[in-house]
Amino acid sequence: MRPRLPVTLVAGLALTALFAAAALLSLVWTPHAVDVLNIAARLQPPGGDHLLGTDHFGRDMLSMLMVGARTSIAVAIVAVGIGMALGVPLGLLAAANHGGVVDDLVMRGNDLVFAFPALVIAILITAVFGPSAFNAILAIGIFNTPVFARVTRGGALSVWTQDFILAARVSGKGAARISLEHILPNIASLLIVQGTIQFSLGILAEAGLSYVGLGAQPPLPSWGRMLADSQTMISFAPHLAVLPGLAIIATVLGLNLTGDGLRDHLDPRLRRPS
Amino acid sequence: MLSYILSRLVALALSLVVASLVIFVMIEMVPGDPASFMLGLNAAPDTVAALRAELGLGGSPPERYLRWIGGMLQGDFGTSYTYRTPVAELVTARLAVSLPLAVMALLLSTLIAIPVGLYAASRRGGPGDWSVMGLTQLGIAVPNFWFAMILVVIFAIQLRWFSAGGFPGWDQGVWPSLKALTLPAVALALPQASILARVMRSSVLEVLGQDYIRTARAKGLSRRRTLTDHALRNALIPVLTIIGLQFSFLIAGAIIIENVFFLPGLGRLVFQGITQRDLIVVESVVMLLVFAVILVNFLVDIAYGFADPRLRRR
Amino acid sequence: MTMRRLEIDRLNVQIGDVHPVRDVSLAIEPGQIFGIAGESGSGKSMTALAVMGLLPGGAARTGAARLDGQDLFALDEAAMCGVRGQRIGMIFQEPMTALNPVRTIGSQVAETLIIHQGMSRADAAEIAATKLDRVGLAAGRVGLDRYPHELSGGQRQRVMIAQAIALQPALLIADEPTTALDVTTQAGILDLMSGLVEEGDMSLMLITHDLAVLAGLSSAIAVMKGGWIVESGATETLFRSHRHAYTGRLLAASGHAPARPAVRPAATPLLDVENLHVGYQTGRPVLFGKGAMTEAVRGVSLAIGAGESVGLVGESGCGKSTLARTILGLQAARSGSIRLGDDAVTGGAMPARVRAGMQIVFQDPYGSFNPRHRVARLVAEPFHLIEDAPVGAARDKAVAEALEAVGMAASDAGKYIHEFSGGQRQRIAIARALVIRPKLIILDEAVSALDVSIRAQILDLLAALRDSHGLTYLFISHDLGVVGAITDRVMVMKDGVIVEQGPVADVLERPDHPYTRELVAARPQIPPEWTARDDR
Amino acid sequence: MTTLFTRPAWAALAAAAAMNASVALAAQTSITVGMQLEPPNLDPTGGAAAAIDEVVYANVFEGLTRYQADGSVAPALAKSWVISDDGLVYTFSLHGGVTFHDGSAMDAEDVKFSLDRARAEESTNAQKRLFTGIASVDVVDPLTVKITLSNPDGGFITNLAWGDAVIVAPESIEAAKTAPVGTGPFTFSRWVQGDRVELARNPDYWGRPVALETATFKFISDPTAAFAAMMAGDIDAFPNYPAPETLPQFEADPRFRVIVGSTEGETILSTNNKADHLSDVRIRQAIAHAIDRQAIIDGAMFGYGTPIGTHFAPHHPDYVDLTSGSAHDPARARALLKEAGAENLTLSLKLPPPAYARRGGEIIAAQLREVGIGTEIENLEWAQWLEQVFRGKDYDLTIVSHTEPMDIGIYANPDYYFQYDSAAFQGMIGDLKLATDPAERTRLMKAAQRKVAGDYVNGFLFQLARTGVSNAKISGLWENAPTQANDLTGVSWSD
Repeated sequence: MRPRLPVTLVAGLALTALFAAAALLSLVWTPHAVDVLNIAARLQPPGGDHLLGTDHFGRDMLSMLMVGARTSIAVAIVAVGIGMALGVPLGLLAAANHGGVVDDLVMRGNDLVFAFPALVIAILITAVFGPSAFNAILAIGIFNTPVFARVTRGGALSVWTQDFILAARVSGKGAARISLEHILPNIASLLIVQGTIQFSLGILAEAGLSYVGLGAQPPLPSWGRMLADSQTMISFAPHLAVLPGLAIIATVLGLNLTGDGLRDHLDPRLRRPS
Repeated sequence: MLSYILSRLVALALSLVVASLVIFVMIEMVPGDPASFMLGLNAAPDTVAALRAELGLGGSPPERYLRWIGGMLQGDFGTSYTYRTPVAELVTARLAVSLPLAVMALLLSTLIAIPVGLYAASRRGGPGDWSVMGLTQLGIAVPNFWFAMILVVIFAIQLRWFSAGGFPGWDQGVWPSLKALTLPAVALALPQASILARVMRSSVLEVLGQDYIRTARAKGLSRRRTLTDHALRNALIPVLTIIGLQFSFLIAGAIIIENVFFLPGLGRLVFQGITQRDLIVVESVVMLLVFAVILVNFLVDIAYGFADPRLRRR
Repeated sequence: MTMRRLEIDRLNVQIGDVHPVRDVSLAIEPGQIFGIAGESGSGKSMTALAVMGLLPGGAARTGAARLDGQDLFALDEAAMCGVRGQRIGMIFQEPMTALNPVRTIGSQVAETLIIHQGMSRADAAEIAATKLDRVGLAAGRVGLDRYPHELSGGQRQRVMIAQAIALQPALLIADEPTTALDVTTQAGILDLMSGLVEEGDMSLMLITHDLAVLAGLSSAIAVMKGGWIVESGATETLFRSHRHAYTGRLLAASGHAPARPAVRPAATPLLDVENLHVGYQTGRPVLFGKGAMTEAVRGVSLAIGAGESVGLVGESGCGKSTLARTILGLQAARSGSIRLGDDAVTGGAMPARVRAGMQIVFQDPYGSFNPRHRVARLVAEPFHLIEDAPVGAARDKAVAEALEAVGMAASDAGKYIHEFSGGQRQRIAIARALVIRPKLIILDEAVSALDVSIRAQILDLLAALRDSHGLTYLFISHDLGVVGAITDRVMVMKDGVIVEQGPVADVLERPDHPYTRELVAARPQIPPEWTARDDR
Repeated sequence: MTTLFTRPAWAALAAAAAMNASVALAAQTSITVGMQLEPPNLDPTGGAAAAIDEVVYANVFEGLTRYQADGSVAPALAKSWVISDDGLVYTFSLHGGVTFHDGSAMDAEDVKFSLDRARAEESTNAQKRLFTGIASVDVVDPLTVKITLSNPDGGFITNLAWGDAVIVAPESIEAAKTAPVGTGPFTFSRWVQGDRVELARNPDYWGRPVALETATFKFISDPTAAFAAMMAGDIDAFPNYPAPETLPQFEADPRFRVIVGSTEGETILSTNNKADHLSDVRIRQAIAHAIDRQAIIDGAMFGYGTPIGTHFAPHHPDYVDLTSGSAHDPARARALLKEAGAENLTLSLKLPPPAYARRGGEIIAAQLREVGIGTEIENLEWAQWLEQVFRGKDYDLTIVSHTEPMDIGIYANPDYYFQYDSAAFQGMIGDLKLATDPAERTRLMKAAQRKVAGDYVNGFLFQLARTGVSNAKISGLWENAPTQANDLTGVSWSD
């Protein structure tokens, strides 16, 4: 008897799926082209030919939002991927070396990265390498790394104390092999939950960076830049600033609900017969 | 405890050295010359060279690094290229905005979050809990710059209760200054309060599941009394960590909010410093911020010792 | 008709579709010690929590519980708060977590007085001191300002008792109060509680899984199973007659000892440990530095012959687990030597061939398997140690054989571990240990977490396997009785040193070392004559 | 949104409050002026930033001559001057009784000091070229200065009107970066760095006293914040208002006045004439025909701006309208590209921060895409732009507004970042420098305009408009921007 899926999980997955689908669809089809400007048709309110209106260059808002979803999701996913790819091995390493010098170094390194003001460093990175989606990914990815390292280490440490790890050691398995075979599968749900949360934070971070002009560069639409470009027009064309804002909120909300729901659903403590 | 503090201090010093190296290398990599930025389009090369000399931009990187560190150790953070005033003065002036803003935002978020989190936990699964959880999810999802924008439209442009931004300065009176910081503090506090309320809730729930809560109930304490006398203090320990982290975030992380409200804060100083290549300011301020965070974490660690007697002896 | 102290009348508890307590009725007289016995899940704790009105959220109760004639179920929450702590005290199993870690023990004992009597802090502290003194925590030795983490488990349980009896309640409910404690500590706590009952007019409801604890203490017992009371009555009568088959099985299982093969003396020892010292680091090391070292094993020498079954007994923290890990080569020794057959056990990167000579079975049937792997993979894990390990069908066959040897079905190989009960898991753990045919199997508290009836079955299985597979056991346990049931020879360990060793009968019946004597004496036992007529 | 007070009720309340205030004060005598950029320092002789002049020019510091609102140059500290017949010697008579804000007198020594300092070897004056023609500065008597040039220069009087040529005192110049001391009608009172500069009326001003008691320059870089501050009434005037898209709202609101004027800013699609492909005039011409100027003015500037066809300000009498030579003609553009064999062209488009560049860049990218030219947009901060584009010349296209007045001469410098190297053009500018006859100058200037347009050196987009917003009750603000300044000397509140 599988527990019922939590309501939050269903709601979160539905929201997330909606935006993911829009992003995927935008790869092959959008209602209007987003790289053709039509100044004459600018600032149209929602309704009519353009379902969600047009922006200050006369581009279709719905199409822009769809492609923007793609940008945001792609940036966030890759950034989370970088954070995981670097953080998880570091965390496993630290846990396998618990109390040792490597553990200490990894944790101190973690604290150090945490100590840096993230936005300032992101701005510095773009000052060094120029603003681009890639550098936004890099900046977000760097600050994701210690998060995953910490979560991985924490989860791994508690798995390391389990008897089945001792059994594996008795079977002559080394730390690397145990980490891959026993630790990783058992912290996977933890990582999925954290990944979802970092994903949503990544969307927010991308929006923030684009908002200050450091994320994806034009003509690639991005929610944060749409917001920044249109906020002076909020009083006479509110849809321009409100819609991307709502898109960001809905996506982040969807991911957070998914993360929370997954946590409840996957929590190993709920699994154990008592 | 003393040896523990000492060992943490050594680690702290090492972290600072590593951090200073990282910052220095990053700043070295930033392209763009402050002198040519300052002189603009039609400047002659010899004018730029003259200004470079005046700014003291010469010397090999290791030389400059040592000069920078040496200066900082003596409290000399250098002189801003653009403003031509000591960085220390600039930072002090900016902190007069950023620090109160951070404190206000933190107070606001803590004052909202702790009771709300406690309330949600005590109504676990009920409609009160559901609405708190829903609202906090929303609070986390709202980008704070967007929220700030909405606040400005409503409270500054429509209602005109607050000015749209700016900071009069403390010498113009405490009340106008606090008023100027209100909207930014609210914008900053919303997501923080949401996060904190959720941490508080789950922390309280975690504690409520502990055996000693059952013990307290078996002793005849009412639900409310159990919550206040036994759950609260234990539940506040993880909340304390988050508050510590948030504080350091609020001091530096307010760049965007400071821009929206054109506040002369530390975040905007750094941002300006980067765009105007006032790198000495960036370098020193980032170092200060890192130092502050490391120090706050260190203090939170020590504070743990007071909140949790189990950690007092190591 | 005399007033009953507590009368439970047709108590039913329901949580969703589950009925943890069904139609439970019982009566406790003033000054009586009343035992409730049962295995895990029998509903005994739920019965107590229902009386206290502390059932988990979502639970519903029907029936009645009358304390000195007053129906507790009719009281509202505020009135119940006045009953709890004042007229009914309660203590729990886990003293490590049952006290608030951030408050001093003095304040926690005083709290009972403050909330019920409105006493001032100073007065309450004074009375708290006398209560703590009464439970054996004299202010001179353990100050009121100490925190729980500074106390041992037994001391904490005494604090729990002190706060439960601070207001001289009419009824004390003790839910497995000694299960988490060492046997010598347990004796002290049991003594303390019976003393408290004798002193005042207090009744004690003592809930335990261990019938032996009740034998020497309670005047009446109710045996629970699956939420029902299956049998109840005066203690001795119940032990002697046990009309209900379940009670009989419980009694038989708790004293169960499998048939032991004759000891085959071995010419050379299989395992030879000499003057072993093992230490571990305590305290966080300063960056790149070293923390303090604690010696867990201090000069242990022992030898186990091939085919022997040797017990290692000691209370928690005596170093027995560290010793086991060191023997397995999981932890490096500081000095001394370990030889398994002709090979030296060095710890660290020792040859797989040497490791293949030993396997281990752990205590916790839930934590000893990776929940993400299927049984086949779990059981086959030790093949990692063997160079030419069977693969494919041959490996499946080996796994199937091992599973069948421990009484499981070969088809179980395809299942995940959460599909099995605790006893079944312990069988799978043994299959895993068996699959590469090691010379030595270390059983580290291998049956301690099991209910008595399951425990008996596993002990039988271990005995049978020793016979059929020619195994050598090092059986580690805190429980002298269990060790006595399965081993030929027993070693007693205390503070990192083996203080006594010898044949089981000698050590159990004629202990030499004072510590062993204390251990033997502290062990709760059912008087042999009560169960003498048992023919099973 | 529901509130206790409806919007009109609040407006009424605010109006009542304002009336009370006006009753009490008669007429308001303080002004808060918004500026987008904060000056790095307040010494106009030691920095290039336009923001410095926008605060201090004509308010705190004065030169011998000065620009007026209509762009003409008038006497300032110099009462009058005489030019020798050979055009080499200028003799200035100074106003008497002029004092610096620190109380010291302004005399010929100060003039000599200021000009010698600006042209010295180690000078960090950003417009040093203004002074390179000076051979010597001599003090005749305390109120007379004689300046000798090495060559005749028709623009010398105008040069002296620049903010970089203001008269400063040797005693106070060292501190001028943070505490400027000049001769102007306002004295510096304080600078809250990052927020504002405050000025106060100079009671001892030598000239016509100003109406304002105090003036505050507030720095708001974010266009949205600028809009909000204006709307909320935090700012009284924003002469260089950065969000033209919101101007219709201000126009519709009787509380505000919108001021639209011209600037000296030729906004151009600067082209690297030495880059691959772009050295081919056909490709440059194709780009010119690909561009729809009106779409850019509408899309990027919301209609504010005048199309230009060459590098010259349309309000200048010698301006020639050459826009038809580079009219929007995508077919022609495609044909030219085909002819040049460059049909799959991808060019870098590096954009500095201003909205005209960022928005204009997006529009130009779309227009170029239409004729088959791909672009890679890169948004740069000014510092990066200076490094990469202006000095490094590592770019294909960029958009920038050249705000110096009469600066067509930059095309004569082959090392300038366009890298336009035409001997014919260089000859014209050489002649122009020496020419003093107005008709000859006009002819040369027109020829120069035609030359850069005909060579399609850059894409000529539009003359940047100066869009400002102020409280409707304020009068006397400059409409146009002949130089970058916020001259407050004539500003007053009505009623």
